[in-house]
Amino acid sequence: MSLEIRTLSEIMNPPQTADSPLSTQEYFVNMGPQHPATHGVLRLVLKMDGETIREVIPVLGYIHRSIEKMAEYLHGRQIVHLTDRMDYLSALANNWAVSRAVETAMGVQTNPRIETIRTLICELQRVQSHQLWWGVLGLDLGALTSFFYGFRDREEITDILEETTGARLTMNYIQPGGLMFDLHPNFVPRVKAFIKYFRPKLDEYETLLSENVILQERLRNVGVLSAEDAIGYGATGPVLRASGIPLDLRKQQPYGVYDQVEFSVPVGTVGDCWDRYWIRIEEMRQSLGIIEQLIDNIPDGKFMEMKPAAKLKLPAGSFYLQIETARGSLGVFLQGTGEDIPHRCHFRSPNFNNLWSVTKTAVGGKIADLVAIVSTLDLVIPDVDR
Amino acid sequence: MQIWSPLYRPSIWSFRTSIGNREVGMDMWQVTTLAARIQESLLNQDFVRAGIFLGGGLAATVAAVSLLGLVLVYAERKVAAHFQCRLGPMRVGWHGVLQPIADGIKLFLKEDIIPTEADRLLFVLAPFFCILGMFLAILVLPVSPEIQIIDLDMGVIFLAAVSGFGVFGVLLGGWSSNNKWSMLGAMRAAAQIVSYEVSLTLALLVVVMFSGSLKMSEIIQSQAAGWWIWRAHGVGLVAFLVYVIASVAELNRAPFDLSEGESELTGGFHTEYSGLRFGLFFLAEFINMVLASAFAATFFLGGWMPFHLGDWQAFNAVMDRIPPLLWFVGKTSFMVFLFMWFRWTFPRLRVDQLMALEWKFLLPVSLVNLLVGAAVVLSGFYFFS
Amino acid sequence: MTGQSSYVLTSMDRIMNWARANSLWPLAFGTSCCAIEMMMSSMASRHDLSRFGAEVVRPTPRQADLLILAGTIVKRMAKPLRVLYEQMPEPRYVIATGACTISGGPFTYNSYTTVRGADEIIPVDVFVPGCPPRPEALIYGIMTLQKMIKTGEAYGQPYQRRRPITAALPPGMTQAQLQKEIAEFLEAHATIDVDKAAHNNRWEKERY
Amino acid sequence: MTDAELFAKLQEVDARVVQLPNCRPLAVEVPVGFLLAFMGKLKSRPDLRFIQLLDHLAMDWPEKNEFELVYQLYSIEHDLLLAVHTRISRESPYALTMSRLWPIAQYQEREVFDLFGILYEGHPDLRRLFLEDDWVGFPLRKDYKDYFMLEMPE
Amino acid sequence: MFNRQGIKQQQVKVGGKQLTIIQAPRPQRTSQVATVWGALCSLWNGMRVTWRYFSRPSSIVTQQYPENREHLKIPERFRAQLRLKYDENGEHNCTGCKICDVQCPNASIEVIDMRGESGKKEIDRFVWRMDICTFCNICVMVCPFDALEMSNEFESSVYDKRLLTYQLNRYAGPTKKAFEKIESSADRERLKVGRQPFEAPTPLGIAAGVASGPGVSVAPPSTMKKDDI
Repeated sequence: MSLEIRTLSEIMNPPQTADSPLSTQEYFVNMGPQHPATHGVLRLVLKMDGETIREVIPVLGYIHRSIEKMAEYLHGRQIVHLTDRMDYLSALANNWAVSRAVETAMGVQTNPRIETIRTLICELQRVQSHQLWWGVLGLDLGALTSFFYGFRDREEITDILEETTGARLTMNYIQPGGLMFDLHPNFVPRVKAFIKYFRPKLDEYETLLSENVILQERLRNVGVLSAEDAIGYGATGPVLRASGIPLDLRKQQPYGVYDQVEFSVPVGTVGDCWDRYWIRIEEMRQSLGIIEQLIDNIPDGKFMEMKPAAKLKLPAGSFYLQIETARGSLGVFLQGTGEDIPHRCHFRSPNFNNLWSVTKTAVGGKIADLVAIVSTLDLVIPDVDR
Repeated sequence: MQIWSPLYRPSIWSFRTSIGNREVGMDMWQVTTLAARIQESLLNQDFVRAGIFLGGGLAATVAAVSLLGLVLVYAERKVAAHFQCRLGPMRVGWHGVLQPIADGIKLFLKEDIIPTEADRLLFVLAPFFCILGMFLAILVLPVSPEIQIIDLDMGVIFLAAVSGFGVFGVLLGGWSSNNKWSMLGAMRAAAQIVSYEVSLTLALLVVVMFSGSLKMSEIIQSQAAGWWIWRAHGVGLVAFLVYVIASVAELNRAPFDLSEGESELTGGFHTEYSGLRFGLFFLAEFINMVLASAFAATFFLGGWMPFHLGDWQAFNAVMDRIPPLLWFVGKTSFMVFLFMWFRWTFPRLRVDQLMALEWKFLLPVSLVNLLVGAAVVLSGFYFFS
Repeated sequence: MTGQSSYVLTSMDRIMNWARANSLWPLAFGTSCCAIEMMMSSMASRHDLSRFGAEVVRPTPRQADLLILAGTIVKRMAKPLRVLYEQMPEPRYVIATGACTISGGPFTYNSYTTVRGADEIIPVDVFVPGCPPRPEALIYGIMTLQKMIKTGEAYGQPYQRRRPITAALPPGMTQAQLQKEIAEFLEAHATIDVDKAAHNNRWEKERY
Repeated sequence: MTDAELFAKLQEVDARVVQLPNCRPLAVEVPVGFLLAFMGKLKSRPDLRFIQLLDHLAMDWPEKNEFELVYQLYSIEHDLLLAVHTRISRESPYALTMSRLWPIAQYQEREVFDLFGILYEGHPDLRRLFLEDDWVGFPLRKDYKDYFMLEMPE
Repeated sequence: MFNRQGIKQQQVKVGGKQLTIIQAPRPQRTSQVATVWGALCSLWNGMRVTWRYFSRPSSIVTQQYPENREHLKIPERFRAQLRLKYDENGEHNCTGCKICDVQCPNASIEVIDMRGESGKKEIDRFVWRMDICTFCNICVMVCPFDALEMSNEFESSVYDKRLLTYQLNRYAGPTKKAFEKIESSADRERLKVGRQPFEAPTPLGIAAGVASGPGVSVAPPSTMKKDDI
């Protein structure tokens, strides 16, 4: 029994066949690893016919940092700080996922204050992440100014989060058993001020881009991903919801205090780039609504349930817990053996699973369509590669 | 005696507008061109004077182009910054006014890379083609009654012929770089410019019909009673819009910057260019923007002609107080600002949408507009006809 | 490079260095988290790097002067990064931001792919610590680089740059003391010979 | 549906499943020979409908001399989570591909092949995913040795 | 604002859970003329948004960093440098217990202890490698003696990465509590053995390939001269 294992260079240099001299020749183009539209170091090998894409081969590994191997040498609290660097735009949600897995494995209960703050701060970061996505979408589609508006408003949330968590991007704030710090006294008034500030700005976003006929034409009926394909390709989060499946872990398997708040799930009808675009815009509004409901109702209590230097012993058994980040469901798999370091730690990253639908949706389109598709998938490449 | 006969027509200065009985042409708008001055000197056997005019004109053009490039780079960065709630260059000189000079020196001193696999000759030539097309178009640009290099009888045709010249540079640059992204960019640019040339010229034809002349000075003087953009019951406005859209496309600026497409093609045709050669592309792009704005002003906004309202003597007299050069600069700056405004607001089109916009929308519209314009001209049914 | 002669900058050098220091066009290059903070500082409105004339982010290395290494460099990225660096025309400057590009950062130990420091692949001029450094820190790093360009580059030696160690004196120490103390060190290490450093790729040597 | 009810249903599907202790969510172990048929039934049975493969991963147990493969399944209709474990020998790490049932399995299996060297029969495009094609060894195996890796100093 | 009127909320049941969904609206195109007019209007609306910012310089949000250094406010929790807390006598709390060393996820802290005069464990060198530190705050969190803190001085760019290895303790010797029992200040000073910030054993790790030079140091970041900016 033997398997033939090909290499990328064999695919890119196929054996020459005796084509007729008049036939058009397909050629390969490397998009990436350093390309402005691939959001980092994703490499897409494109088989092109003129400007039309015939095949997309994603090549990963340009930022594969072996986080899973490293996690086999670290204990729970240390793994949390690594997850900041995976999906750095949802760093808090990543922290929460690992913390939740460790807490579930150890059977630690957290008090309502911790859960409320976690929910609140993750929703803030969801808004922040979508703001960045909106800006970068504009950049990818050539509307540079939207990029600056998105980042300008993102800075407001960054300021709020920085004041509480002590860092701007890689926060390491949600810890197994609680939080790193208590809320900053300025947090509540500043969040309220932000919501007041941001709602009109969101309308302005829609005037600037959503209404724009060029953007609509660039996104409408581009990269259509059917519901069946979306499920088959393991898509989650906004990408899955855009295909018409109202699946949101915050509703399906409520964690934190999501079962106590009311919000709607935006769902697409066609599954094209436009649906993915609109869903993220609407999610920002829904997240603002969640924050508004929670901001006045933060219960009192401790912010840490464990001793800070307590040993995090994982019992023997496997634990898989999911969290809805801004990009989909992040799953954390921990295999404990009774030690404090896990035998195996695996992350089901939403971006890794969302990425692969591009091999289907981009075929037959133009390069510009591919840019729009990659942009609306909202990929964070370090999370794909881990 | 008559050495350059097509250029020499001493009687053209006696142009007289047909509006009322007012004389506007002869005493106020005496048009003089550099070519005419040189010719006059030559006729008077005054070769020193001719040489001074020739050398001075050349030097002034080059200096003006360089200065304009610097000013525009600074203006673009500042305008972009203020659209985006930021400040732009601040730290070199007062509010960063020396920024383009620093950029220029740096680009000049940068290592010049020619890729090994590139076609050396064409790679070196390509930026100069862009610059050449730009300078050729400057030849017929009427800046003010006194400042114009040459006032060709077939100025519009010359302009239409020359405005496609820059694409040679783009095409050669993209092809000779031996880079797939450059190639894609060059192909896009070629397709785009060839297509949009059609509706650009059709839009100009409307104005040519109204003014009855192909000559720049006469087109401007025909707007002494009012600019063509509003005098022709919407025909001029539609032609203006078509011209603006087509010239943005000709300029390769957003939302039609497909040939550069930074997020798609990593720079497009100038991906492989560095240092001074890239600077030349950069300069040509900015100067072309000014030229497109200047010609838009010339054809639709009256060029250096002040804002006149038919035969309202008092109003027109007030307007005439403002020198023509200022009018021209004002109109051109407005158009340049409009182009910048477009660039910093709109997303980019896709390549097939770009073609569809031209062939399925702009071309029919400009053809119909041309027909309507012909009817308007024949019936004399426009303001102050 | 001997003695004091190279320390004397001509006025030509001064103009050249002024232009180069104030027109640092960065390459659009970012691999991970630091790239977001780099975008926050280099492009976004709040910290606006355009004040330094450095907002013209070039997507192609041919037109860039400054390579801001933002994010972890792994073995597989090492070769493309080297190619990118070699495609940039001289003078080219490199800023390593964040722990990952300085020394591997959180991925230094037990990682089978992460390169421990981008200076194993390409010569780095300025190191900006932080994980990621906040935008002001990156701006400070760029000012540090500007200081280096303004003091340390001479027209006569286009591929050699001096690191102005004397430009930043520790408190309570005179220049004479420091010069005496680090004279040998300066001789040996204070200049980056870009050509030499670029070919001095320790990591690749180790592998093959 | 509680874990016990779900397990009862799974036993209806195939009597050979074994429940693993102390796992969240419910984890069952199936012998590798019956895995593909079992998974097919899980996906198609109307009262289960595990139509989404969330995750696929492997674990290395050098002392038991075997690899453990884990499939995380999710049923959207019934909101059920299930982990299916199976064990294969470390000497001949062959398993059947699931890419016919779930297209995403193709890529998740490529990842597992890349990091553990598990060979999937019937896989359409079995290549390295994260590492270069000429990489030697499979880094997430416990006995992986690399001159490049640094151990944490004490 | 895009088409907010036509949006309908629906109740659906998925996986046994009741939830409200909002269906994404589609951009509508009715007639040719309306399309052209709508397109022009949408472009004009977009231009109005950008014009609003262009025409109002008060909307500029840029903070001019090096110029505003004097009154720059960094949140007090921001983590940019690790420090030992010193009281007014210049004494710290660190006992050299190595908890931070053990808990540090990437070994950026190296605590070297020694036997003090009293026979107790005392801190000898507290070496902190800023070049690999991720500022995760775990060391501060786990410290049982509250000896560490994160300061927000972020200006630490250097030309040589070996200079990012700091030695945090200014002296080697007993803790603040031990000093409280000692009466005479002469005794106190005798127990303190001076340490410099940069005299740590460099180079650390394999990355610093060149041999270590004499104690080359740069100024601490906060001493940037006024005329530099």
